[in-house]
Amino acid sequence: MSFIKPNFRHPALPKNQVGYTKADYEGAISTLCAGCGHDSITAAIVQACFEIDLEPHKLAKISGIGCSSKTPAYFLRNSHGFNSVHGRMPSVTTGAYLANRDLIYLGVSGDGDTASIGMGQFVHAVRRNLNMVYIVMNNGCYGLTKGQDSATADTGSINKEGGVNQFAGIDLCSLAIELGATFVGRSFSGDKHQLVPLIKAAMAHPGFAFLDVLSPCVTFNNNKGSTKSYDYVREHIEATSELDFVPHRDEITINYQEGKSVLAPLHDGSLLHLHKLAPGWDPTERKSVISLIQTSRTNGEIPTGLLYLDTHTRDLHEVMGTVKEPLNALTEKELCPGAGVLKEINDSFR
Amino acid sequence: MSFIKPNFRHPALPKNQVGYTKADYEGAISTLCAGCGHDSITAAIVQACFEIDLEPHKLAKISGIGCSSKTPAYFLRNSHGFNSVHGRMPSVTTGAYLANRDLIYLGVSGDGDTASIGMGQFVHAVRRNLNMVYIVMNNGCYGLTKGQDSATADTGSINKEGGVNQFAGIDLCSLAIELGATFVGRSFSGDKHQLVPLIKAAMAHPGFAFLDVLSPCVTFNNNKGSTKSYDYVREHIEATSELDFVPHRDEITINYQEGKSVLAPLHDGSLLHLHKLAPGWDPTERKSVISLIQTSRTNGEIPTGLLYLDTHTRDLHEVMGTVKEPLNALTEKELCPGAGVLKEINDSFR
Amino acid sequence: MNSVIFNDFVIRFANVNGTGSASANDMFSKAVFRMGIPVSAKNIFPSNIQGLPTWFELRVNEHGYLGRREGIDIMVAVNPQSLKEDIESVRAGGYFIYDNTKNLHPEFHKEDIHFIGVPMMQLCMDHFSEPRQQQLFKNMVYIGALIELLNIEPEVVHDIIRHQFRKNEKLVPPNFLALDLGRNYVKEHYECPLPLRLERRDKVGDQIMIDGNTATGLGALYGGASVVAWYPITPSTSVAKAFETYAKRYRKDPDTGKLSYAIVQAEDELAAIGMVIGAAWNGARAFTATSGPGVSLMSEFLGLAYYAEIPAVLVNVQRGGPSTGMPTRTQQADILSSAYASHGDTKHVLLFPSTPAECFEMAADALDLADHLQTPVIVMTDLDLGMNFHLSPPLKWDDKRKYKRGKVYSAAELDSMQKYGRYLDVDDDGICYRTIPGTHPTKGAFTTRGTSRDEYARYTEDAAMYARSIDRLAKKWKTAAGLVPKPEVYQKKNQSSTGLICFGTSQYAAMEALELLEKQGVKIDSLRVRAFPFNDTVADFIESHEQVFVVEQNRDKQFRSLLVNELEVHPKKLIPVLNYDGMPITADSILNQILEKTNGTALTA
Amino acid sequence: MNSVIFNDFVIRFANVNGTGSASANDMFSKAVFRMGIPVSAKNIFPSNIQGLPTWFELRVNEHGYLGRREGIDIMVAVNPQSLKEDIESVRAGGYFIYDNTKNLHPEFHKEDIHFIGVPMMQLCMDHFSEPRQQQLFKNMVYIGALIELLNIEPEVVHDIIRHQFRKNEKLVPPNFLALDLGRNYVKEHYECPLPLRLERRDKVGDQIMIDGNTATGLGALYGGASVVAWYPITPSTSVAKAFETYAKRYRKDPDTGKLSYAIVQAEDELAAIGMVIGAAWNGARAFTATSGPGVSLMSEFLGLAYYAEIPAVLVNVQRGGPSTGMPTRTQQADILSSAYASHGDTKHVLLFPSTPAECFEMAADALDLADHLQTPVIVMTDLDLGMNFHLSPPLKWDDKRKYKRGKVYSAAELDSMQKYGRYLDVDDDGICYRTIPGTHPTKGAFTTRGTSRDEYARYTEDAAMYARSIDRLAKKWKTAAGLVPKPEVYQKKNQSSTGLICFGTSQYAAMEALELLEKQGVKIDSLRVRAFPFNDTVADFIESHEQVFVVEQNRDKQFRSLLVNELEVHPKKLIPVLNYDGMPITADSILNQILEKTNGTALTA
Ligand SMILES: Cc1ncc(C[n+]2csc(CCOP(=O)(O)OP(=O)(O)O)c2C)c(N)n1
Ligand SMILES: Cc1ncc(C[n+]2csc(CCOP(=O)(O)OP(=O)(O)O)c2C)c(N)n1
Ligand code: SF4
Ligand code: SF4
Ligand SMILES: [Mg+2]
Ligand SMILES: [Mg+2]
Repeated sequence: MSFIKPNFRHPALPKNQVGYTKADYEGAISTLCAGCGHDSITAAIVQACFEIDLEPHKLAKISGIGCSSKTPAYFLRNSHGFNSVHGRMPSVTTGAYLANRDLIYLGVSGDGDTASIGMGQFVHAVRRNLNMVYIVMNNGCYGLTKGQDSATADTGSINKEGGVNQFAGIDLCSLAIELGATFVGRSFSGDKHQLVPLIKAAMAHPGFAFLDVLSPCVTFNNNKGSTKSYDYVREHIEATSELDFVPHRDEITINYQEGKSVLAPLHDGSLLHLHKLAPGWDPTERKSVISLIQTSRTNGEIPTGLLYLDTHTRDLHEVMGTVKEPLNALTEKELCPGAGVLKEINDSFR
Repeated sequence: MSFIKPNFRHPALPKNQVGYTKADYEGAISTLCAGCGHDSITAAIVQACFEIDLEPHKLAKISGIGCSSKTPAYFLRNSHGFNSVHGRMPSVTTGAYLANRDLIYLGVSGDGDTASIGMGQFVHAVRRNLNMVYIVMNNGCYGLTKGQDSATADTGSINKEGGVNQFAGIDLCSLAIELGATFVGRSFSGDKHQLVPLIKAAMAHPGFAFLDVLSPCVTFNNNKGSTKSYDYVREHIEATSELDFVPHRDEITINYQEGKSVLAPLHDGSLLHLHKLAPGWDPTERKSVISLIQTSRTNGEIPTGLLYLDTHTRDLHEVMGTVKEPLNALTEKELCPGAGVLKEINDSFR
Repeated sequence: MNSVIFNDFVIRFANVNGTGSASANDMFSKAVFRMGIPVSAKNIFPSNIQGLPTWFELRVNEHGYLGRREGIDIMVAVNPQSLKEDIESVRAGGYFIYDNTKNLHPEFHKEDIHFIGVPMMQLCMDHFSEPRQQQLFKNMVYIGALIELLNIEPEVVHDIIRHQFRKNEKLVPPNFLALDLGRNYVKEHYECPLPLRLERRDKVGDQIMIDGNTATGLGALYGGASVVAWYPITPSTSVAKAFETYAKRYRKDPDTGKLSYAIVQAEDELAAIGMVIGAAWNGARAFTATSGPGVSLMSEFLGLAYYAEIPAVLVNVQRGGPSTGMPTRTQQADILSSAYASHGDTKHVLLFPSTPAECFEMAADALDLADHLQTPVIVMTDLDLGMNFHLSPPLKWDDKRKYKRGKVYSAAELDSMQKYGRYLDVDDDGICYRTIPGTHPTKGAFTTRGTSRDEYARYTEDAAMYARSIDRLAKKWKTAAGLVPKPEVYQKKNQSSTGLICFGTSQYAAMEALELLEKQGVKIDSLRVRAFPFNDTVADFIESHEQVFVVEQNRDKQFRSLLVNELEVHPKKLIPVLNYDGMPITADSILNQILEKTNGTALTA
Repeated sequence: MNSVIFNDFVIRFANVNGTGSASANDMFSKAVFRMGIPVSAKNIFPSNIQGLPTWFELRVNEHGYLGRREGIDIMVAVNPQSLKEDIESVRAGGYFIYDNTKNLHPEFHKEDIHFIGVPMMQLCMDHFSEPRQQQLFKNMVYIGALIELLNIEPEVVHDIIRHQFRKNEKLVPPNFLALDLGRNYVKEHYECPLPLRLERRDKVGDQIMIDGNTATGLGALYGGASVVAWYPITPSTSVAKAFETYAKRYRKDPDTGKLSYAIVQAEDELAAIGMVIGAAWNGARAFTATSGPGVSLMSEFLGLAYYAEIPAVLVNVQRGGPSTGMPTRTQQADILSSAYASHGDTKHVLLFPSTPAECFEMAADALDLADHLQTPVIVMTDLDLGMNFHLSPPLKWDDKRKYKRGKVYSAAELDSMQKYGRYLDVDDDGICYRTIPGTHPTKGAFTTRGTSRDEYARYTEDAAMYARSIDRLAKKWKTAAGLVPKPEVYQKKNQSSTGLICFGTSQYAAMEALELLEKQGVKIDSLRVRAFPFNDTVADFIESHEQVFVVEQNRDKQFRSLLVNELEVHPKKLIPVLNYDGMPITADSILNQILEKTNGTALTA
């Protein structure tokens, strides 16, 4: 069953610099549960893409399997999407990225999809610093298969059936930092104010940009005792910073506050303005970030915001030394060494 | 091809408390390359098992696929072994462990086997704090398939063919600590003095005991420029501690040095005596360990020894609340609810 | 007006998922069942959690024909989203019961069916204050209406409600009230009961109403599984869940609270089967349950278990393929991928249950067989059998039954022997003796491996030795054919020249089709396969018939391929009868395909 | 004394792996080849890196029979570990050349073979000082001995050595010296040359000597693959390696040094095929290479590519199964697991090359076919073809050849259409038009998925829609049968009633067997299958023969199953001829099985 929204455009809707209205960034009507956090993330993605003046067809959206992995159908209807198989979004994205370096790759996954079956591929996408935005819609459970605990469920978290999780929850941000990710943020589906600029910044980052977005599952994991419920998350999040994303073509007119502010130039010339809220933490300083995370863990806080950023990163295609042109655009001329060369090769085997 | 050592025992060989000579802990003759680090680890395992008076049949040895994963055939011929499939040793071990809580489980893997194809299972074995000893024989390459870089190869390391590794190497110890492993050590195949007590302590630990053992591949990754060669490793290791393992039945007669020493009582009553060499580091204090690792990383040092120990750990069977008896020993009596109960069940479906 | 028809109709409930209708609908089917009338249910649900159309279809048939039947006699439509198609799916002369709180749009009107409006929402709004209650009790209003319209015994429904809320009794009166709202409304506005109606019978005997997955989970529990590793996937999830539910009850030491089982939600299917193999290697009985994508992921490990000869039980609750396919629809389309899972020369034992009782029995048998044969055994059920309620013989267990642990040497046996060889074919049946880790301090240890090895489990690359070892596995396969459950043959004395072979859930519709054909004077013998490898009866049955229809629910005639490959019969002799649209196969469809493929003739021979 | 036999023998070198013998042995085969004499090599190596026995077997045959032949005529034994079995494997009348630096133990002596001792080690110790040199040059000593014993033209060997050390010329003289040590010793001590000897011919024409994997890698390079993802596994590793080696040379911009390809060593096989699918979805040509265990792991993804209709090329270099099996031995035992990889109704296109030239051609064709059919195409080679040197026609490329990118809409095409539907069967051949991400700002985007969908790629659970979509895939399969490479038929005018079908590396031995049979007056027609699905020629061939032998290298007659399943032929008509011990099949074995299975009669018809 699929509901396609009538593509009706109000003539007066404001357009962005590339001539699209916000509605142009939407997709089919969501079939998720009313109130599902994932829908809010969808809305944030729509908003972010509108604001950064993305041409929708310049982005490819790739997902695994799960409620979260369905969301690409609900945003960016003019982008190609690939709802692949469970846990394997990273490899599909790697291949797609290698084929065409000119698109933005937005990977959407769930905590089940990433932290369980997809763990191996996740780790290796980080290791390769794959140039993509990787969003985990993290609800601590398997929504689509009806609420089993996932590997990000915290020790002691109580699920809907009253079961108490006995195992350590995997902190995907901390793991990504350990593995050398170059852009790591955490946010909350309910905090659009924080989430939208994070997504925008992630899209401008020329390496692996990871966003762990807490996204409560209203149907299976929004009960009392769950550490991924709306109430719990609202009470325990601690923003590390306030974030502004300044696209590279905008003039910097805002007067940034001294002292607690960090101005991080991104690769494409955009600027990230971070107003720091967490003491002793510098998002570009690995050790301080690790220390912040360790401390929050002990205090039962959930630090959100842009946790870590390494701006000295090279695009994977640069590392691999591939040509400027997308590989999928090369023709016989560039690809085929031709009959003459083959004669030489044959001779070498005589 | 398999060579079985003649099982000839010299009558005068010393026996341990359970009546075995060291030769009883050996296995078939190794078919690895002469000088392969893995063979030294084999020898250390033999030594450790002899010294802790292990009854060989009380241990099960399980491995994946690779040169490293072949070694279980070369030690403990009286233990059952399982040379399973590539990267999946952890799941097989998990099943085995659940079936019989009374054995010691020794998992042997390679860096390819663990850090690439096996990454997902490795992470989840750590997450479950599976009661096992997990040894990675880490040579930074795929020995058995002729020397390709593995995911633990360091950035910039040069392989035999002159290729320079472009990707970040995964630090398995650091990763294990991040994921909540309760016993994490690193050593070097060439340092028997350090390795043997580490293995002994790992076997006494009632949770996931991880040992990352640098083990040069003489055939494919012992060249100049490789950061996993004998020369490089010898030059860059920094021992964090000296370790003594005191089995629980031995009286503690040694007079431990004050100040720089830590005495860690293990779960089974054994004692670990750690003579600390690294400043500002306490192996039972997570934050200090993480900091040590970060610092060494920056300095290009390889810290070895028992890096991290959490003694407040519960055996997985305890966590799961299973009966004391091994599950594989239960009979119809304990397992089958019987016809009477089935009548009730049938009635509930009418 | 129509004449009265008793206990023979298909009723469908059109709901929105996540609105609590499932429990009302179950109540309805239970009421029919408790009136002694055979009934079967099909849940047609979307691959989503909330807000999409979902249907619950019940076939009521006092003759016990409980396969799916095309055409809806009564539609209870509570979902405005699907109104149009719901109306269209009602047979001419059928009934369309709907919520007329809002008027039905005139374009929906149809001449040839009866419209019965009940203001379900209005009635609830009038009598209940909370929105959630209004929503929930709407379901009870239509159940109430059905009591009168279909002549359900009210006490039966009341009992069910009382039992359901026995722990929260204050919920009973409002439920009764909601029932009454529906009952009273229809009594006032329509002639009750309808000509299509129920009447108490005594046709269910000692049968139970249960879903196959629960029965499978119970079978594994009774069969002595003590290690369960699984990964969630529709429609297999409830197998592990059922095991756990009952194990928590019956495998807990009342004194210590300790459990005599371990269940792990694995990180994925590769890990799940790996754990099963590890546990079984170490002497515990273990199983996992999955569906198509899981089987694909498990195939490397299944090959290891086949070749290294380790018991492993896998329940494959089949769903619509290929790939993610139709995860909430049914098919029998993993036949080849399960039988030949993994590369190289690999084959696996399959069991094909048809009823929940058989799910129970075969889950337990699978554990015995896996231990005996030291190889994977795959129980092949499907979504229809696994997730729908079926009328089934009661589950049976003989307390004298002992677990057959197969050929395992004890310490004493090892002591008394010269030299132990893991892969010595001592009994000349292809099955060798294994030892369990920890058995003996100095004897019987060996290394299990997925590589070629000699009889003493030592690695070898010797060509002759290797060939000998896989020839022995072929011999074991022959042994297996004699050990697996025998087929059921339905054949009268005077044999027909035409036969029909079916397996699993296709049997419901197949048997109905055959009886319909018999009424038309066409006699066809039939055989229901219960296991692979096939035993001789299957070969004989094919041999002794001129043509044999093979009924299965996939596109590629996969089961027929198995028959041809393994029994060396001419494929032309085996005429495929297929259904693969994701809905359970119907008797009509089988009948029509049989008539069509024989031009309606050639059968009366 | 024997009469002289020219250019017809099997010579085997028994070495220890990791001792540098491989390059000496290659030198020997190249010398034979350069003397214009057909030769083929088989490397029989252990699954280990150093210190275990390894054999290099060469068949020299001026008639061009280059399949493996049982029985060793000349053994060059340099490995004391395997001495006993090496002596035993020499045919009566054969020659055993060994290092007699130490005396051969008398128990090894055998009456019926000739022993030729050469003090290889001693000679080296006398003339070279470094132990490593002594070790290496030992190999050249036996090559020297063979120059005289077998009548090799010394200049040919000298040329090879000069070429090999062209970048390190100071190594040439000691190599020549070592050769001379061997030559002089045998000239002094034995009558040279032996009656079994070489003599220049002109029988290799323009052929080359190359391993299949190199040819496959080159084929993919020429075929336009730009994304390669792989995971190391014997015997497929050298496919990716060959691609990379040549790509580094011919796909590097001479000015910028930039590469027009990307190659990734994936973290495992699941990731490798996922990357290929992602790249192909995104419009690049991509492939991966693996072997059995990898195919098992890839099966979920292969099902996705089949159902979502994404091109993907996979090279399966088959090795001995099941499980880890015999990783350094050859088999054709992944036929079923490749053809039907994945759950549900899934089928994959297979190509079966027989020679390196065909590896090249088919690797390129596979990329065209995958794009055209929008489905996985699996190139089925094996260890024997992939890792051994074979005499092969030269690799051919027509510079006019264009890559067939299949049905892909451009932005202009999209602009000119009303409504785009990804799964509309516009051309009625089952193949639909795809679009590549990024093509058009507002038209042509859709979501690819592994679930059921309608013609516009929208998710659906509609039964009829689903059935329509998989019926279309069945139609596409029929289209594929007309597009894949046609079989080769070897049939004289007056047709025989008996046929033989073979594929891949079995053809070498099969063709020899048929010629041997023909000499005995038995005529059998033959057909070599080159692709699956089978096109009509295969059906016709079977149809027009009374009995057909099917030659394959696995236990379970997997290829025969494919023939039966897909062509609906009676299995009894297809008589299996098998070999599955991990060694390449021999002509003798085929011949004997044919004679045996027909009691030596029935063939002369
Ligand atoms: C190979 C495979 N195994 C299992 C499944 C069943 N499955 C579908 S979604 C899902 C988990 C989804 O969890 P998550 O990624 O957290 O997404 P959520 O629904 O919570 O957003 C599972 C196990 C599948 N589709 N494929
Ligand atoms: C599924 C699968 N893929 C690939 C292989 C081939 N293979 C065998 S060993 C190995 C890598 C071994 O590397 P590592 O674990 O580091 O062991 P080492 O040989 O270096 O000790 C690979 C890729 C395999 N056996 N199975
Ligand atoms: S089940 Fe949970 S995750 Fe899925 S759509 Fe509903 S609320 Fe969202
Ligand atoms: S190849 Fe390397 S890892 Fe393997 S045995 Fe030889 S030295 Fe050891
Ligand atoms: Mg989730
Ligand atoms: Mg390694």
